[in-house]
Formats: sequence, C-alpha cells, structure tokens
Amino acid sequence: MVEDRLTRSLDALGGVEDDIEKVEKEVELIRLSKLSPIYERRSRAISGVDGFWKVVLSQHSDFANYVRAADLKYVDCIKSIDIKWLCLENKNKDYRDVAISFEFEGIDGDFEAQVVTKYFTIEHDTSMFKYRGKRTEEDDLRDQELGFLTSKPCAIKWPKSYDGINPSLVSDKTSAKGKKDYRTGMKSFFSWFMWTGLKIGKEFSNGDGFANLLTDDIFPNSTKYYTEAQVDLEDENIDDEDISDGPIEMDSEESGSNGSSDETGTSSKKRKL
Amino acid sequence: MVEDRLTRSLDALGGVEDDIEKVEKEVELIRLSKLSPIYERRSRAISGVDGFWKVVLSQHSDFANYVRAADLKYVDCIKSIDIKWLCLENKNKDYRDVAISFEFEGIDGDFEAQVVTKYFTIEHDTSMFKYRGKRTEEDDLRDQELGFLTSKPCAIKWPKSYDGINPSLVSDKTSAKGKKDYRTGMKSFFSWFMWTGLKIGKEFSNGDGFANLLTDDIFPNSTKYYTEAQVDLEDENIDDEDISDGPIEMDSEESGSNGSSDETGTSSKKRKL
Amino acid sequence: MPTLEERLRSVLPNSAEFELLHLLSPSKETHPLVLQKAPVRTDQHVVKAQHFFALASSRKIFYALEIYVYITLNLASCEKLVFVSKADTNGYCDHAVSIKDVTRALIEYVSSISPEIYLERVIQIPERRKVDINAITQRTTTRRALRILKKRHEKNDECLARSPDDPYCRIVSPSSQWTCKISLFTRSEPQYLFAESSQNTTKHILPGNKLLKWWLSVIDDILVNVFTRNTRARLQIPGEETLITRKHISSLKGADWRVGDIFDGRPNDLAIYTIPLFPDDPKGRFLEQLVDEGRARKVSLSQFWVELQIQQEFRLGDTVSVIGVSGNIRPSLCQSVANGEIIRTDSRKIFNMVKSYITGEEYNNEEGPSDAYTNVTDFLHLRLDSSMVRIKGTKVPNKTSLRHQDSQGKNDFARTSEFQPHTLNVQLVRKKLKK
Repeated sequence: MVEDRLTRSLDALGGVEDDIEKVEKEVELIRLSKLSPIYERRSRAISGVDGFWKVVLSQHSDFANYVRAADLKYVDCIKSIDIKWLCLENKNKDYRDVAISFEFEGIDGDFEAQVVTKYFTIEHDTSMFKYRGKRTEEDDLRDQELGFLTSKPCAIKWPKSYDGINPSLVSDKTSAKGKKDYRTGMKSFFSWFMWTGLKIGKEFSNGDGFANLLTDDIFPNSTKYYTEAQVDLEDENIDDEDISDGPIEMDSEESGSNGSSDETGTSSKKRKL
Repeated sequence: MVEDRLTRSLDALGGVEDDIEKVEKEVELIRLSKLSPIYERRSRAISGVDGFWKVVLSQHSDFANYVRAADLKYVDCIKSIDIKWLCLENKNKDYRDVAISFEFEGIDGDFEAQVVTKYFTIEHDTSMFKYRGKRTEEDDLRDQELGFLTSKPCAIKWPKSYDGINPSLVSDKTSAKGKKDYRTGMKSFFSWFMWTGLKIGKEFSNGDGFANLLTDDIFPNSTKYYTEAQVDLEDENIDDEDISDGPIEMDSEESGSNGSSDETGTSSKKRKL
Repeated sequence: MPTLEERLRSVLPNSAEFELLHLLSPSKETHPLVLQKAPVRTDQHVVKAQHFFALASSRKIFYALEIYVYITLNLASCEKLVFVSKADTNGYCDHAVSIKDVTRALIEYVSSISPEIYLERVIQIPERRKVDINAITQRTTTRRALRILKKRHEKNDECLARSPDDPYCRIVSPSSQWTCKISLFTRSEPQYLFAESSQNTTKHILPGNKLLKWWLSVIDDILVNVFTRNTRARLQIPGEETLITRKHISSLKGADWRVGDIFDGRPNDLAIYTIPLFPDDPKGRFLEQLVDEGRARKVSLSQFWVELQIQQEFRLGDTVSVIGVSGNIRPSLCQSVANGEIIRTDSRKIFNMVKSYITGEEYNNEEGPSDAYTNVTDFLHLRLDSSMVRIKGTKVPNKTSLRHQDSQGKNDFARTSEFQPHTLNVQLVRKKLKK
C-alpha cells in the first residue's frame, strides 16, 4: 500500500506540473496582451531619443557575443527594433512565437535602408531537422516535449562591403579561400536572418539564443539598458570580473575591541558554489 | 526644439516604465492567485513522497550557502514547506509579502517537532533601520523606491545540542568564547527565524536573500529540484570550471576536404569574451 | 610504499596534530588536452579527475592544494599528467609547518598513483555514450523524470538504484607501462584558494621570482625522489632571455633540467596544436583569444611564448613561469590508494559542495578558517559518513630550522611557506547581497 501511495503521489506531481505550465502560459498571454500597447507607446517615445538602440546594443555585454565585431558598423544603423507576439492575434500560436523587426538606416554607397521582419515559431516535430549535428535522442525527447525555436529565412540586403563574404555571392565553396569566406559570412549578424534552426552546424550558430536574447532580455529591458549605459561606468560593477577585483571589505570586528558583542559580521556575501 | 522632443521622449519613457511596473504587479497577482490552489494540491502530493524536502534541500547548491553544515541534521527534519502570498487575502499588501511555514519532525531528546511560520513584509521607510551597517544614502533612496524586505522575529524551539551556541542562552557575551559561540549561533539556520532585516550586521546575515531563495526559487521549482537530484549521470558543464576548460572550437576548414563546403562549425555555444 | 598519512607525518612537526581532507572527484571523459589537427581517433580516451587537499590544525583550515589529473589512453600507450592548479595558505597555523615539504609530499603522492584508479568509473562524454532513455540526466525534463521514477518504483527498484547498464563506464588501462608528466604555472597572487586571506598580516606573499625558486625546489625534489633518471624537466619563463632562465635551473639536482617546455613542439609549430588546455589557465585563455582574433593559424609556438608575456594578465615586471616534468615514475614507487585516504564523491556536485566550504569562506579573520573547518567536518559526518584523517607529525626539527624559528617566532611559518602558484580562482567570487 505504501507503494501505491508513492506511485499516486508521483503521478499527482506530474499532473501539478502540467497545471502549472498551463497557468504560466495563460498568465504569459495576459501579460503580453497588457504589455503590447505599452510597448507600442514605448516605441514612439524611443523614436524621439536619437541613437537609443545604438546605445542599448553597444552597451549590452551579451549582444556582442553573437555578432562579428565588423557587424557593429551596421548594428549602429538600427533605428528601431520591434517585437510582436503572434499569440496575441492567433490564440493557437505558442506564446513564444514572435516576429522581430529591425529598421535600418542606410549608409550611402554601401548599405541600403530597409525594414526587415523575421518570424520565429516553436516546433515539436524533431523529424524536421535537416542536419542534426551532435543532437542525441535525449535532445529529441526534450525538444518534443518543450518545443524548439525555428524560423523562416528572411531576405535582407547585405552591405556591399560584405560582397566577399556574403554566402549567396561566394560562388567557389571548394577552395580554401572560398570556404573561409563562406564561413566568415555565416558568422555575420546578417546570416542570422537566414537562420532556420533546422540545420545544426550548417548555418548561423546559436540563432535561437540570439532570438531569445532579443525577445526575453534586450527588448523588454531596453529602457533599463539605455539608462544603465549612461551611468558613470567608473563606480559600477560592470561585470563579474570587476567584482572579483573590487575593493576588499573588511569585517569591522577586526578593527577593534569597540565592536559590540552581538556583532555577527557585516559580511553580506555568501558562498558561491 | 530638438531638446523639447528629447525631453518629452524621456518623460514618456519614464511613464512607460511606470505602466510596465503596474502591469507586472497586476499580472503577478493573477499568477499567484491561479497558482495558489495548485500549490496546495502539490503539497498534498509531496506529503506522499518520503524525504521530498530533504532531497530538494540537500541537493540545492545555493541553499547550503545560507546555513551551517551542522544545521543539515535539522534541515533533514523538514517535513513540509509552505508559502502563502499575503496579497491574495489582502489586496493592499505588497505582492512580495509572504508567510513561510516549516513543519519539522522531532528528534527524540534533542529537537521538538513543531510548525513555525515566519512573516515577511516589504517596507519603504528607511528610518526603521536600527543598525545601518554600511548602508549609504543611495541604498536608502533605492529602498524607499523599490521597498526592502523585513520580518518579525518568530519563536522557534532550538535543538538541545545547540544550547552552547543558542544566542538566547549565551549569557556571557564578553569573553572570547562567549562572543564566538554567540556569533556561531547567529550563523545558524535557526537564527534566521529571528531575522528582522533592520539590524544590518547584528543578526543572521543575508536573511532576505534566504527568504527570496525560498520564495522565488526553491518553493516554486521544488519538483524540478527533486527530479534533478535523482540524476543518474552528470553531464559536462556542471559548473563554471568546466566551461573555462571546454575544448577550443576551431573552424574545421583545415581538417579537410571531407567537410561539406557549407559547414559553419558545430559550436552551439558562443565563447564569452 | 608509504601511505598518504605516512608521507605527511614525516614532514609535519613532531607531536603536533593535524587533520587532512583529501577529496577525489568522479572521473570524467574529456576532450584531448591539446587540440587535435585531425579528428580524434575513437580508440583514444582522455579522462580527467580533480584532487583537493586541505590541511587543518587546531580546528582551522590553513592550507589547500588543487590538482587535476589527466589520463590519456591510446591503443598502446598511457600517459598521466598532473596539473598543479592552485595552492594556497592563509597564515592561520600555530605550528611551524614546512609548506614546501607538505606540497612536495602531496604532489609525489598524486604522481605515483597508478592510472587504473582513475579509470574504474568514468562519466563518458555524451556523444560517445549510448543514450539510455530510462536514465535521468541533466537534459531530462521534470515530467519525464517523474515518469521514470514512477516506473522504477513500480518495478520495485529503489529510486536511486542504477539502471542495469551502469551509466559509468570502466576503461581498462592497456598496459602497466605509463608515463607521467607534471605541469604547473607559477605566478604570484595575493590569494588563490583562501579569499581575503591576504588581509591576514601573518600571511606573507612571495614575489614572482621567489615563488618560481620555491616551486623549482619542490619540483626538483620530486624529480629526484620519485622519477627515473632519464626524466625531462623544463622551465619556460615567457619573455625572458634564455640565459637568465638557464640561471634558475643551473644548480638544481635533477639530471635533465633545460630551458623549454614538455609539449614536444618545434618552435615553428602552431601553438594551437601544441599547448595543452587546462582549467582556468592563462595559457588556455590566450589560445582562446588567438582563436577569437583569427590568429590561431598564424601564431607559432615560439611567438606564443613571447606574446604570452605581453598579455594583460601578466603583471609587468613580475616573473611568471611554466614548469614541466615528463618521464617515468620509478616502478617500485607506483602505488594504488589505501583505504580511507581518499574521500571519493559520487558526484561532482557533492565534490564542489565540500570544496566550497573551504574556497567560499572569507579569511580576513580567524572565523573563516574555523568556520571552514567546522562546516567541512560536519558535512563529512552528516552527509558522507566520513571524516578528515588525523595525522600526528613526527618530523624532529633540525637545528637550523629551530634557530630560524627562534629568531622569527610564529612568522617563520609565514615567511617560509606563503606562496601563490597559479591563477586567480573564479570561484572566489562571492555572491553580493542582492537588493
């Protein structure tokens, strides 16, 4: 009978997880529908702040990990970023399905002004993968349950200065130089627009990570990043590195017998594993 | 005129931030009210899984940072943990106000079985601090705006084995030994129940961090931590050490003609700079 | 063969009592230490494990040493590499302990352990192991894990019982012949394993050149004590003249000390295919930087050493060095491990938990070393049903050191022992109070 109890309890826990997930989805939908008009209002406000996205993107420590340093020239051309959650118009869509739009200013003779929208969809069918890279059966099981991000390739006009590495222009992909150029181009921000999520190892890498970074962090927190970028960087802990060599705090107890006996140390830090 | 536009835009951004915060609070309230009955159902399921909380708490790497290793003996006595959000009964409460309850099993001759509930309240009035430690005026401004966690001391019966370090029993707080015992006791899990949040440096340290860990992480994710603790096999990258130590990924272009020309490297992770 | 306890007893002061923690992490398969030009052959295995030692006296932890061991198995060869990662003291010891002798004894001990010990139970790299969909891994979702647990329970398995195929694999060493390498990187730092211990005024920090001398003497002793005569020993001081580097090794006892490294590269070889990658290692970080800068295919080994010295993380003017040993342990000294001298954790998580009771503490006052001791002792007792090993020293001080101690008092310990061999440990970073 004890056994039955455990079986029943584990089943119940599984059911609870299902219900929690359902609630989280419901709530996320409510959240997005309430935030959506506010984000539109924010977009209009942002358009009145020159260089807003340039400041946000160039100060975000993670953003730079996804693009080549050379891309930053064109990242600076981003005039606006907009994200639409597709579930707000179609309740059948996954709440993680989004359309991300970029408005680029042009650079004379090199880069055309344009507005580009890339659509992202959560899929569960792991037979869609065209190249599986190092995916394991377990990855499949996980993705079948939780879903994985995919996207349609989307047309973007590359800068002229990238002609040498633009993957659609590299005709000779067998020579060492051709290969190298092709691969360099694949690492560019512009190749992300071609990302599908179905060709592991054969396209812009970690394109879903980049999409999530934009959707879950940079877009919702853009005002915070904008203001943070204005903070005098000198007196702030910019990142972990700075914390590790920051000033060492002394326990006041040491400095003398004047400490009262119920002092328990001023250390506010705890151990990290 | 340009200035006017910028001023107006920045004002608007500020207004947007206020509205976002309002929405987030509203949504959090909805979320908690929907989750609350599910959590109750989960509690019943958990009671059918022997040692559930022991497994969760002893595998959670952060939990151990807040208590002394000796406390683990009594942490193992925790039969249930329950969290109630006070805003669900009184809309005027901050959504971060909670009551955290622990049900302890007893240990014969050492530790009494008991149920203990500790209440946490967000305050904004920084004049409440009795000891300010190293708090700055800037901390005050921040806490006045965002609020800070406080709590009422709550009675818990300490284990007999702790008589030597139980702060209420250490009568001599001036001798070296008395001081040391007192300070040791202050680091115990049991001293957290006395934490007020108003005596920086003079009570259990980082008591709000511990409360937040329970409220925002351990309690909502307890089933996940329970199953994670049953992992048969640890993978790569269990900690930072392994990441700094990962293989360097180089483009495989050199490795030969067998790679197809559109190979872009299998690295799914980006290196942090 | 001396046990670990015997080795330490003989270097610790007579009749003084100490306690030793010796943790060994589970072994796991990993990538080859040196980036391979061609795809890795399937018959090659590289297995990595970590040793962590801590020494306590009077219920205070005062010394710690972190060592990684890499076993590289090819069809016909077996190489064991001992990477001395970090060593540190904090000054909280009331006895005059020769940290140099302790460090030497511990590295000799680790060096002489047979490779088999690390191969009994190995976590395989994911791409190599057979996926058992009934095993719970870190990729398993909560709901599926609950179903697996239920199934196990219904089949009357214990929840924690391993599935019939033990997911750990046993890799059998191909032959009893094995080579042994030691590698370390010396650089002076205020603290490596004991955060804020530099604030303890009894802790004395050696400058880079003295530290190098200290380590050379340790390694030289090990070379003479446990290695065969034809063993190579190498010293490389990035950016330093060969002549000056040579001076450092001219008076050492080992037979084959030379300027250079043990990585078997020619000066014109690409550094990326020659320099091994160790955890948290400046050499490795520089290699990564070369990859990021797209120069990995251009920088030769000789250029690597020159440029390494210019790296930002090398403080100008302070000596850093790379020391290497490559050869064979004298067969009569190769040993297994004795019962009770190792605490082998089942998971790396538990290993890290125990270790962090030491490395996560703050050592600006005596509470740190004492809390670390208490927490480790309690954790071992409550969770691992074990304890630190008690060791009573037997070393009778000779006259010179007695006199030395008389004149220096307590500080003798600090003066002769404080040193910092390697790189800043990222795990020292504590969580700041979040408000």
